Amino acid sequence: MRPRLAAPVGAVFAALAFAATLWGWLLAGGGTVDLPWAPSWDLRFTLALDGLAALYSLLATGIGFAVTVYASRYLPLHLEHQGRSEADIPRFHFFILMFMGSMVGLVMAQDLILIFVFWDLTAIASYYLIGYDAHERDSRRSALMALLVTGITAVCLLIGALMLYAAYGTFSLPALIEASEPGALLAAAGALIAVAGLAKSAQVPFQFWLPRAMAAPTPVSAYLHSAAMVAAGVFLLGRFYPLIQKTDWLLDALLVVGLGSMAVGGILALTRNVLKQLLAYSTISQYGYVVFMFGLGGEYGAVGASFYVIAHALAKAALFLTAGAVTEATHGETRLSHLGGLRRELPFLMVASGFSAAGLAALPLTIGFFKDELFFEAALERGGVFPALAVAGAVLTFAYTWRFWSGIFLGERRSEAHGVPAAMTVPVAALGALVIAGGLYVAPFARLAQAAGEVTFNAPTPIDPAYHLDARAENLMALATYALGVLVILSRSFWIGAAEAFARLGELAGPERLYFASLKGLNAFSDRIHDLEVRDLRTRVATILGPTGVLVGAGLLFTPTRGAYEVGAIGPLDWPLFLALILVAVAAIATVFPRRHLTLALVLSSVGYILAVVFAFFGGPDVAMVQVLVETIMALLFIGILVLLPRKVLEREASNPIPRRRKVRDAGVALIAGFFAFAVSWSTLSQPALEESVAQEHIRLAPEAHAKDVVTAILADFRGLDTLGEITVVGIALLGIATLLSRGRLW
Amino acid sequence: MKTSVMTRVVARVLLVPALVVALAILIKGYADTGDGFNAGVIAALGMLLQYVAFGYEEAERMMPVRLVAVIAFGGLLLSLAVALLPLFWGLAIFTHVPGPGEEVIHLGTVELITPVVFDIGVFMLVFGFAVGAIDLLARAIHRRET
Amino acid sequence: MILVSALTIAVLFGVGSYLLLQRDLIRVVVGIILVSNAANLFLISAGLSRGQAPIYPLEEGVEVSDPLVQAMTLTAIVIAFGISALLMSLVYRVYTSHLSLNLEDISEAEVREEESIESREVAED
Amino acid sequence: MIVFTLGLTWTLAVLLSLLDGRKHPVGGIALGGLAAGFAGLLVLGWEVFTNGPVTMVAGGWPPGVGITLRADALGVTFAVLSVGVILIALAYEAVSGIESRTFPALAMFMAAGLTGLFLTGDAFNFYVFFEIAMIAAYALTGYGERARQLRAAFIFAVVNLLGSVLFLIGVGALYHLTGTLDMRMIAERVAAAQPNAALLTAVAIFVAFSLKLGLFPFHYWLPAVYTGVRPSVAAMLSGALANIGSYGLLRFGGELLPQELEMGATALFVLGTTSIIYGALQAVSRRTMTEVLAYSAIGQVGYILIALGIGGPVGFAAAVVYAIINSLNKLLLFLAAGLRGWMVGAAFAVGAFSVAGVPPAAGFLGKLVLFQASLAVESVALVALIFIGGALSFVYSFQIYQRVFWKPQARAYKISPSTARLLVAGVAGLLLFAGAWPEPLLALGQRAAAAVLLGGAP
Repeated sequence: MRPRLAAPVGAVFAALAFAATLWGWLLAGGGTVDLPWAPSWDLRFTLALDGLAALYSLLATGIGFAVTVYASRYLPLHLEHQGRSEADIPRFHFFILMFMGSMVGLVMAQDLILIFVFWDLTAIASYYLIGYDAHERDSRRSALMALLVTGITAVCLLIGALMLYAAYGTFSLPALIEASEPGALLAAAGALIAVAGLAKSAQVPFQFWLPRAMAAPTPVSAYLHSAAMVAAGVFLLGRFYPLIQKTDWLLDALLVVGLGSMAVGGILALTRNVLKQLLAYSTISQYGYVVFMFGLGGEYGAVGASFYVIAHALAKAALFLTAGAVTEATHGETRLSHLGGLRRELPFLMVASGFSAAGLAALPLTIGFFKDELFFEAALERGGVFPALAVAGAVLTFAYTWRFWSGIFLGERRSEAHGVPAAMTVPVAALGALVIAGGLYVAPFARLAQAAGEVTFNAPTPIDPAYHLDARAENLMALATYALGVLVILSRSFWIGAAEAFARLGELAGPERLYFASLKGLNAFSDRIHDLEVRDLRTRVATILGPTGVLVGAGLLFTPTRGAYEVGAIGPLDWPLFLALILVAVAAIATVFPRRHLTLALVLSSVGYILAVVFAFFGGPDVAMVQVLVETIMALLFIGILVLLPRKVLEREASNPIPRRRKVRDAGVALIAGFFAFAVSWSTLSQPALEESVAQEHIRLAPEAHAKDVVTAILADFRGLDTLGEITVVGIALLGIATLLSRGRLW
Repeated sequence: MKTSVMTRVVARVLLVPALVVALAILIKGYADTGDGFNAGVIAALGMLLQYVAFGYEEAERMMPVRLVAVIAFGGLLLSLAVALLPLFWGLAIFTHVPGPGEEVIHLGTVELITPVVFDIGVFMLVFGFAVGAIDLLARAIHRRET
Repeated sequence: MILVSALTIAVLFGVGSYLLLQRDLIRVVVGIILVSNAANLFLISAGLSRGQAPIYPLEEGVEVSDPLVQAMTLTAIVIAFGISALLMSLVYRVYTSHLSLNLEDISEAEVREEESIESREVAED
Repeated sequence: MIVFTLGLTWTLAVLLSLLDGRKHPVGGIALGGLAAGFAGLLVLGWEVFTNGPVTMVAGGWPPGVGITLRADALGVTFAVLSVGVILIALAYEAVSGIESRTFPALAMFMAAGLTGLFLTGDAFNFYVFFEIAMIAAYALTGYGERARQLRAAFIFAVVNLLGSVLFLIGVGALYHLTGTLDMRMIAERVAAAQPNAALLTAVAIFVAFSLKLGLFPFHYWLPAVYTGVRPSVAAMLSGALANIGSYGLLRFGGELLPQELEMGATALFVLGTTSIIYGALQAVSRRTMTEVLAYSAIGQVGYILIALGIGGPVGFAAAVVYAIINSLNKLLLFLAAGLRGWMVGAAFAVGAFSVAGVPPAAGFLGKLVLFQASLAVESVALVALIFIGGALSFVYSFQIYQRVFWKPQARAYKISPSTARLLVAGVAGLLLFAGAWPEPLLALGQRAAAAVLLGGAP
C-alpha cells in the first residue's frame, strides 16, 4: 500500500464509523450484542449502545474523523521537518484507528473484563502514538511515562473487577449494579476503579503524564485530550457511577480530586508558555470540573458531567488543531511569548478557533454556556462553598482561554508566518461551527447528554438546559465569572509571580518529580543489587546447599520427630557391611586431600570399588558387577581427560593453595549439605520396609517372565522402559561427547 | 606409542575371551547375574586393551571401532524396536514374546525370547558408547600431540 | 545399621558438596560423582531388607533382598556414568576455551564479558 | 497414541544421531518428525479431554509392576506446550542455519524426554525421562561452542545435576515410604507414612524442581546460562525445559504430597514473593535484552509458586495457566532477542505486553487468574504483592523494549532471515489469539487442576 493512501482510508473509516454510530443510536435505538466469550470463567462478550456509549462513541468517531482529515496534511509536513520517510504514515493511522476502535469498544462494553481489555487497548494505542517520534528521547520518555501511569493503575481496575466478581459472582455490570450492596467491599472496589479512571483522566496526583504526552504530534494530542484516553477516564467514572455513588466518602474523595485538578490545571495553564502545554493543563482542569461534578452527585452532576464532556471535546480538539496549524504556519514556533498578531496571516483560523475558545470560556451563544450552566446548577444544588469554588474554576478557564487565543492572534507580530493548507483549517472550522450550533440549538446535544446521564445516574434525569433571561443564580454566577475573568486577565502582573512560584513548587516537589526520582532510584537500586548477584559457580552451589539445609531444618522443626528415628540393630551378619560402609566413608573423605589429580582419580575409583562391595553385601550381585565395570570405564575416561590436559595446568591447580578461610567456609557448607542428606536418609530409612511393596510382586512374577534373575527381569521386562531410557541417556552422552570433542563427528 | 611385544600378544589374545565372556553374560543374563550392560562393558574393555597395546591409529583400523556409532545407535534402535513393535499387534509396549505362561523355545541353554533381543540392543549401545567415548578421547589426544 | 547407612550417605554427600565448592573444575566433577554415589547408596539402602540375591531358585523362608531398588540403583548408576562422562569432556572444552581449569579465572571471564556487553549499551534515562 | 508420539520422536532422535544436522534435508526431517509428534500429542490431548485419561501399562503387567504410562489433562497439556516450544525453536534454528551436526538429534531427544516425563505415571520412570531431557539440554547448552556457551553449559550441568541427585533421593525415599513407584499408588499410600520423613522427602523434591524453575535463592545459575546460550536454546530451556519445574511441583506437590504442600505453603509464599520482587528488581536496570529476560524469568516463576501455595482448584488452575503463558512469553521473547526489524519489534512488544499483563496479549490472563486465586484466599498482601510485581514488570519490559527497538541503534544489525521473523510474529499472533479468546486456556487450566486434585483418588 502506498503510504499516502493511509490517510484517506483512515478518514473514510472514521466517517463510516461515525455514521454507523449515529445510525445505531438515532434510528436503531441502541442495541446489544451478547455472545459467550469464556464460559468457564463466566465471561461474556457484551456490548450495548446505551446513552453513555453513544455519547462517547460519537465523540470518538466524529472527532477522530476531524483529526484524520487534519493529519492527512499535517503528518507529511511533520515527517518532512524531521527528515523521516513517508513510510511512517500508515503506522500513525493504524494506531489512531486502533485507538478509535478500542474507545468505541470500551464505551459499549458491559462485562468488567471486557472493559478492562478495551481499557488497556486504549493505553497501548496511546503509548505508540505518544511515542510516534521514537527517535527523540523526550518522546520515548513521555510514552513510557504515560504507559506506566495508565497501565499500572489499570491493574487497579482489574483487581476491583475481580473483587466484585468474588463477592457477587458475575462480571456483568448491569447485574452488579442490581446486586451490589453498600459496604466496605463495594467501597474498596469502587475506589480501585476510580483510581484507574482518575489516572487516565490525568487528575491530581496523576496529572503529570499528560503535559509530557504533548511530545506527540499535534493530531494525537487533539484526539487524546478530547475524545479518547483522557475522556476514557471520566467515562469509566460515569460507567461505574451507579456503584461508586453508593459510597459517600468516595464521592467526597472525587470532590477533592476534582477541585485539586481544577486548581492545579487552571493555575498552571496561566503560567505555561508553550501552546500545547497550556492546553494540556487546561485539559487537566477541565476534566477536574467533570470529576468535581461527579463528586457533587445528583442528577445535575450526572447530566452536567456528560454535557461537559461533549462541549469540552469539541472546543478542545479545535484548539489543539489550531495550535498545530499555528506552529506549522510559523515554521515550528510553539512558544506563546514568540507568537502574536497572526490575525492578518490566519484570519480564517482566527475566527474558527475563536468560536471554540468562546465555547471553552463559556460565553453565551456557544455550547459552552450551557456546560457552565449545568455546572453551576450542580454546585448550587449541593450548596455551601461549592458555588463559589465553581465560579473560581470558571474564572480560571476564562482567563487562560483568553490568554491562549489572544496570545496567538492579537497583539503585535513576533514571528514569520505563512498560510496553512485548507485541510488543517477546515476541521477547526467544522468543530467551531458545532460549538456555535450547540449554543444556538442545544436540544440534540442536551438529549444526548441526558441519555448518558440516565445511564450514569441509573435513574431518569429530566434536565433541560436553556437560555433564561432573568436574574437566576446561574446567570449571576456566569456574569460574575466574566467580570472576575476580565479582572484576572488585567491584573496578570499582580499575580503572575505567585502562580509561577506555585508551578515551580510543583516541579520541585510534585508527583512528576516523585515519578522520575523513583524510576531513577529503582534503576540505581537495581544496579546496586546486581553487583551483589553471584557470578561464581562455587557460590552458586553454596546458595543451593545452604537454603536447602535451612528448609530441611524448618521441616524438622515443624513435624514431630519423636519415635521417627531408628538407630537400627547391627546383627552378626551385618559386620562386613558395616566395615564396608565405614571404608566407603573413609575413602570418600580421602578424596579431599590428594593434590595431584591422578591420585584423586585413583581415590575416587577406590570409593567406587568399595561401594561395589557394599552393593554386594546388600544382596545385589548385579549392581555390584555393574558398579565395578562402570568404575573401570570411568577411571579410563578420567585418566584420558587428564592426559588431554596439559601437565602445567594440572600442576598449577594442584599446587594452588586454598586459603584457610575458604576451607572453613566450604567445610561449613559441606556440613550443612551432609546434614540434610543425613536427615533425609535417616528419617526415611527409619521407616520399616513395607510388606505390600511392589517388589514382592516382581519376585512373584519373575518366573512368568521366564527369568530367573529378578533384577534382570525388572530391567528387561517389568521396567524395561527405564532401561531403554537409561541407555538413551548413555547414547546422548556419546553424542554430547562427540559434539564437544570432535564437532559431532562420530566416526 | 612403544609397547612390548608381550603386551601386544596378550592384548590380542585376551580380546577373544573377553568377547566370549561378554557373549555368555549377554545370553545367560536372563538366567543368572549380568545382562547386556555388563556384557557391553566387558567387550568394550577387551577392545580398549587394543588401544593400550597397539595405539590409537592401529586400533582405529579395526572394524568395530569404525562402526562404533552405527553399533551404538543401531543397538538403541534395536531396543526401541523391541519395546515399540508390540504396538503394531495392538499390545502394550514391552510386551515380550513368548508371554507369561507360554512355552519357551530352548536352543540348548539359550532361551529364545524377546528380552534377549532387547538386551542385545543394550549390549551394542554400551559397547558402542565405551569404545566410542574412549576413541574420541584418543583421537583428541592424538590431535593435540600432532 | 540404619544410622550407619545414613551416616555414610551423609559423608558421601557432604564430601561431594565440599568438592563441588572447589576452584578446580576436575574436583567439581569428582564432587558430582560422589554426590551421585551418595544417591545410589541411598537408593539401595532404601531396601535394607537384606537377604539372598533375588535369583531363582530361591531358598524357602530366607529373606530376599529387594530387587526393585537394585534395578533402580543400576539404572541410576548408569545414568550417572553417562552424565559424568559428558561432564568430563565438557571440562576439557571449557579448558580449551578459557585455557584454565580454575573457576576463579572462569568467573572473571564471565564478569568481564558481561561488563563489556553492558558498556556497549549506553545507559539511558 | 501415548506411545506413538513418544516412540516417533525417540526413534527419530536415534536416527538423527547418525546424520549430519547441518544439512538442510536433515533439519527438514527433524522438523517434520517433530511436527508429526506434536500433531500426535494434539490428537492425544483431544482424546484425553473428551474421554478422560489414557493409560497403558508396559508389558501388559498389572499397574505398579510394569511402568504405567498415563496421559491426563495436566500431563498432556504440558507435553503439548513443551514439544510445541521445541518445535518452534528448532524451526527457528533450521531457518537460520544449524551450525552443529548434533543439534537436531539433541533437540529431538529433549522432546522425547519431555514427552515421556509428562506422560509417565511412574515416579522412577519420571526420573529417567527427566535425565534424558536434561542430558540433551546439557549438550544443547554448549551449542555455538563459544566460551560463553561452554561456560554456561558447565554451570548448567553442575547445578542441575545436584538437583537431579536430590530428586533421585526423593524418589528413592518415596519408594521406601510407600513400597511402590506408581504415582497414583504413592498418592494413596503416602498419607500413612511418617510425616517427618514425608516432609523431608518433599523438601528434597521441592528443591530439585525449584532449581529447575530458577526460583530464588536457587536461581543463581540461571542468568549466566540464559544470557550465555543461543536464542533458540534459551527458548528451549526457558520455554520447554523449565516446565519440568512447574509440572513437577504440580504433580509431586499437588497430587502426590498434598499434605506436605499445604504444610509448606508459608515457605512457598515467602520464596515466591522473594523471587518476584528480586527477579523484577534485578531486571529493571539490566542493559541487554537476554539479561532482562533471564531475571524476568526468575520473577515470573515466583507467581507460579504463589499459585501453588494457594492450592485448590483455583490455585492449581492459576499455576497451570501461568506456566503456559510464561513459557510462551519466554519462547517469543528469547527468539525475538536474536532478531531485528519492525515485525520483530512488534512481536517483542506483544511479548512485553504479555509479561506486563496488558491485554489482549495472553499475559493478562495469567495476572487475572492469580489475582482471582489470591482473592479466593482473601489475602490483601498477596494481591498487593502481585500488583507490585506487575508494576515492576511494566518498568523493565518497556525500558528494554524502548532501548532496543525505539532508540536509534549505533550499530547496524545484520538483516535476519525473514522466515525466522515470520515465525516470531506467528508466536506473537498465538499469544494475541489466546488473549482475545481466553476460553481454551482458562478451561485447560481448570481441567488440568482437576486432574491434579482427582489424581490421588481412585
